Amino acid sequence: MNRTTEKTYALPIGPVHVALEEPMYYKIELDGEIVRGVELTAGHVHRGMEALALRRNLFQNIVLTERVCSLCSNSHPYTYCMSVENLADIAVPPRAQCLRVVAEEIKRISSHLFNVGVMAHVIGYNSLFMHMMQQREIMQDVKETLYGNRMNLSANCIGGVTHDLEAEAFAFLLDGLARLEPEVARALDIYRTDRMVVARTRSVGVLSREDALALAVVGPVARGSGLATDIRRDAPYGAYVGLDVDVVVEQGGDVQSRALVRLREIQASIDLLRACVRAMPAGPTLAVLPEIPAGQAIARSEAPRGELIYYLRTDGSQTPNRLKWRVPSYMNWDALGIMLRNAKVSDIPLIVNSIDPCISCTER
Amino acid sequence: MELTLSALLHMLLFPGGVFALGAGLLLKGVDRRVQARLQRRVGPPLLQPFLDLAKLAAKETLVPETANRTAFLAAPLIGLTGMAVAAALIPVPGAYSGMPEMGDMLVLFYLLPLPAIALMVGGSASSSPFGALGFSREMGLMLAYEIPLLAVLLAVAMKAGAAVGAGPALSLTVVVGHQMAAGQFGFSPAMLPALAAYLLFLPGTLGVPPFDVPEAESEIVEGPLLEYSGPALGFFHLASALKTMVVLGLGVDMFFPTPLPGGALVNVCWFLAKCLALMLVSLTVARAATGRFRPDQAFTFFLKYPAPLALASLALAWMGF
Amino acid sequence: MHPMNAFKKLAVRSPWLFRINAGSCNGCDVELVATACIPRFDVERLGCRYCGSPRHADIVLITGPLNLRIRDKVLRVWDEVPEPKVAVAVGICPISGGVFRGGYTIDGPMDRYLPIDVNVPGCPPRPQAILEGVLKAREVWLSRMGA
Amino acid sequence: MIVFGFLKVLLGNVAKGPATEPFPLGPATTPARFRGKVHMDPALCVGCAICRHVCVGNAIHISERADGSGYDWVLWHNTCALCGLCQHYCPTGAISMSNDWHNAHLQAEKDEWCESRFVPYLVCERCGAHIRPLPTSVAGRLYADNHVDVARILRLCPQCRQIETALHEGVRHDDQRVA
Amino acid sequence: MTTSASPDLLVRGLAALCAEDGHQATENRSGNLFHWFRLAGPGDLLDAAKRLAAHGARLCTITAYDPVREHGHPRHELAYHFDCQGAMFTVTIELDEADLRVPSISGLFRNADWNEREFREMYGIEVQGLTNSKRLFLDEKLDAGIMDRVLPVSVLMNGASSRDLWERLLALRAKAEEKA
Repeated sequence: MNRTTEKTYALPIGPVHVALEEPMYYKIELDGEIVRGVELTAGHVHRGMEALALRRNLFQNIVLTERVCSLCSNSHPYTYCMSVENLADIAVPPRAQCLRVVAEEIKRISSHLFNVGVMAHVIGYNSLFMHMMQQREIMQDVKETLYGNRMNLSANCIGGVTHDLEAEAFAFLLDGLARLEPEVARALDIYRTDRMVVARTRSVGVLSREDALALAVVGPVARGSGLATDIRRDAPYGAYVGLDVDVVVEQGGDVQSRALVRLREIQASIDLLRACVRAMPAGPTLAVLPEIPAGQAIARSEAPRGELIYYLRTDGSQTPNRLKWRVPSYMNWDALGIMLRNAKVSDIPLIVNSIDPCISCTER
Repeated sequence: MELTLSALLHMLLFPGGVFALGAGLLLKGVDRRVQARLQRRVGPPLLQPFLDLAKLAAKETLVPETANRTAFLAAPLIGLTGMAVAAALIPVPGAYSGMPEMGDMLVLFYLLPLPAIALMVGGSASSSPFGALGFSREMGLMLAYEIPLLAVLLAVAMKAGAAVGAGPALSLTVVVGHQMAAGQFGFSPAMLPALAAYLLFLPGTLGVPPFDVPEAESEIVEGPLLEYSGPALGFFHLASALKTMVVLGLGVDMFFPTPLPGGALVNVCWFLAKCLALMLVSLTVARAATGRFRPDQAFTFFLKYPAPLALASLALAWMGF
Repeated sequence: MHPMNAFKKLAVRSPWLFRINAGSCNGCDVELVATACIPRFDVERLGCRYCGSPRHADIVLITGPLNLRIRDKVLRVWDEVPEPKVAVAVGICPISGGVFRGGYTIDGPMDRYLPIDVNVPGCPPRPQAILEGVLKAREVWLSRMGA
Repeated sequence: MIVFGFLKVLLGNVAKGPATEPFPLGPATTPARFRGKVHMDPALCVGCAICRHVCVGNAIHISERADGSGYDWVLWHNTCALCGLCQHYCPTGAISMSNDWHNAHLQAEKDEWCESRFVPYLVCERCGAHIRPLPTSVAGRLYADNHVDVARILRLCPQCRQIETALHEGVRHDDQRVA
Repeated sequence: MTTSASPDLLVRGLAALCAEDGHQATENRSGNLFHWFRLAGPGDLLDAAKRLAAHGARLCTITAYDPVREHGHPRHELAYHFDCQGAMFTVTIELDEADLRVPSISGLFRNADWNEREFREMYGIEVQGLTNSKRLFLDEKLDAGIMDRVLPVSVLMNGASSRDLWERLLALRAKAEEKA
């Protein structure tokens, strides 16, 4: 015991570190270049949002939850609104349901592209990083043209959506998807076979199926370890009830598998978006709101990073009595301990990035 | 006395010092611009490296409280002076025949690691854990790429010497002269493995992807350079520009030295053009098309590919091919 | 023109950017990455470069409402940036606290602690707006050098 | 070990040329729907304050002038999350999101970075009371079935409006009776 | 997976642990099923958790709350949310106000650790059997149990700091107008 402590030394990473999109402090015990221990210090992005939510009325909380995190920023208000709708038994019109899925899948594509792009950046593959980010701009343009902002769509409101999309908007979306599709196929090929990517990502940061199950990880992290979980299929909500969601699974459990899951999910999302546009129902986009009664309700959705849960408790007033949400990353952090065990120091940022950690989501 | 004065001028003005600096920075500017084009970008102005230096000159140099001040500030100068001397040893065929009396390829071999050593000194003087990690990485990588370099130098010397009928000709002036008479090594089948090894050595010694492990920005925050700022950082940039020029020039002298008919000015340009070509192949394009190796991967890479290649050429030269 | 002023005008054509996240929801940070790293906006055209160390920075881009836990670290990093330096607040959070104002961990706005020079409100601002902010910061930098 | 598989993409990039947009050296494109700075049209505002109610950033402040001449509607861009809920819930369409994104400003301008509108109260033509303005479009909708002079109705306070309408209705009933 | 028994069995087992009328089942418009259980006492938590674990349920999250507005006095409750084959199982326990303690279920559900640490620091509820005593999110400058205190009934609408903000801004504007 003493011998190892003599040999090891501590390397602090963060909280302000260039490879970290967000502040998190890691104290890493190193033995040469091998990781022997990791200690996380969180809380740098803890904004006390659950307390803030109790001081905002139900409308303000739509936007507040959207600001939990900007990468999954559509999933939060979407799920929050669903929790209010579950509570008050509001029937969201079919067109609004479908428009919500459109917004959700657009965000999923952007989020996944960002993550696999950043992965290339972390392994120093800057041309590939720029290439992926440039492809992501197709989706950024779609968001900006359809919704008016590149990150926060403001698409959802209680009882429906804030916007309606007309034929030109759908045409713009389909055109973007047509341009993106071959690029995703090409990216999939690169991430699967490029020697540099393979050399850096295969068999790195492995999470076995058993560990994934024991830690109850969610989203692409679970699916990259061979667990076929997806709320869109397991407990379908909104328009997903009528959609055929392809649950993408890879068996490797390593950094590469998780990246491949995300890239293949982009392809699945493209199919979903096309299906939505094809089957877009006509009609209103907003339900008439009843009084919000006292009670409790839960809503779940599959955010880009996995299962997202909202628990809402009201007493019949304008402000919630308790609004609690559990984000997908919250479940995945613990898995890092297993993935980083005996990893090389140069793989730390890579492995951390592979769970697509959303710190602002986790800490609220 | 005359000798030292002219040697000094060679170190400060041409081909070392001012000339090599200007050329090196210009090459870096071209490198960045070509790199940008490969990535569908416009890229910075050609003279951006000069602008960066002007900016660094206008900033303050902060010394970390825990650092060894003298070592911290002296470190960048080690690399810079070492490279200025090295640059004076590189003949520019048709314009400058080198200074065989000052040193041969072995001297260059000892001078070339100086910027890396400067980085290590600076990194450890800064007392930052990232600097320390960068130190150990630079050290390991250096060991790995020095082996193929030595083999390449010896192969070239052997081949040039064999033709003269003596032992290995370590003088670059002789190497250049021999090739001008008997054909360039770059077109000799026996020396092609050595050329390949040298092309792989270049990104290693210059610390560019896929071998930028000591300065891996996203892993250890630029490693040894982390704590440097202002003019001190500028000196590292200058040393790096000089080194780029030295290693590219050395490559040209070893493999493609033949000058053009014409004056010194024509041949200076011709020399620079060849440096540029070498840079585009081994640095710019290769950098754009790869990521970064893990330190252990980089280490094994050098022992697995460039070292055997260079040794093959050495053996062939030994046997008289 | 005075040669010294000409030199300063050249110097500001190499603004190196450094990003500090002071507890943001990452929207602005993602947009900063998009601004700084992708061919579409190519800030290198303006001589900009993203740097990994505060010691190399000229223009510091700050996002987030200044979380209590990260405050001292942010201030320390700011002190590590060599003079002359310019601070740009990106997004409404560092400027006013934005939607997080009043939270029990929020210690902002940023200008209580840091001398902010340029504000780029938005939630998040689009990359073009951030670029505008960087250009404004360059002017501030130039005037700070006395040109 | 390294096979330049990605090289093909890179060479294609050279052939395609830079994808860099001209901005900031040239103009920038902005989508029509872009949610930029909030704009408020005081001619349409009825002072219902739903915008303030739904604003999570508390960016909107509405205050009555001491002299009773009207109210100030102020939105501070520096805490506006550009979510568009105020526009979505505004019953009269007074609030719109412009696509002006030129939002960068110097620190000295920070506090004045507002959309500031004064909405004057009207003085009732009959009794002289201060009244909240009713936009023409809204009034047109409200009084679509009544044969009243909408322009005149708009200049009356609610009480006098009732009297006026009642009078009119009375006249109409009289007309019908005569007919 | 250890999933074998049908959820019906689990529902009946959990309902047996509840007080009278302590079990409710609801369904939303998408057809998702929600079971709500209110246990007879906090002592039954481990028993319930064992049953859930035996049925292969997955712990989703734990919500702590203080429904002071519903009751007019402090009253801490914990809601444990599980997923079992697509249905949500919420198990609620009411804590003893004099002794805010609850047993840890991290032996049965490994991912309970963070959740338990979180409600401990946010609500000051002691978790028996929790080893890691380091704060998760809350800075040491702030007191534990902050969620209890930041929500006095009187401050339900926008925070006081926003009011300060507008007072300051309007004063500045008035000054500027005077000058003009």
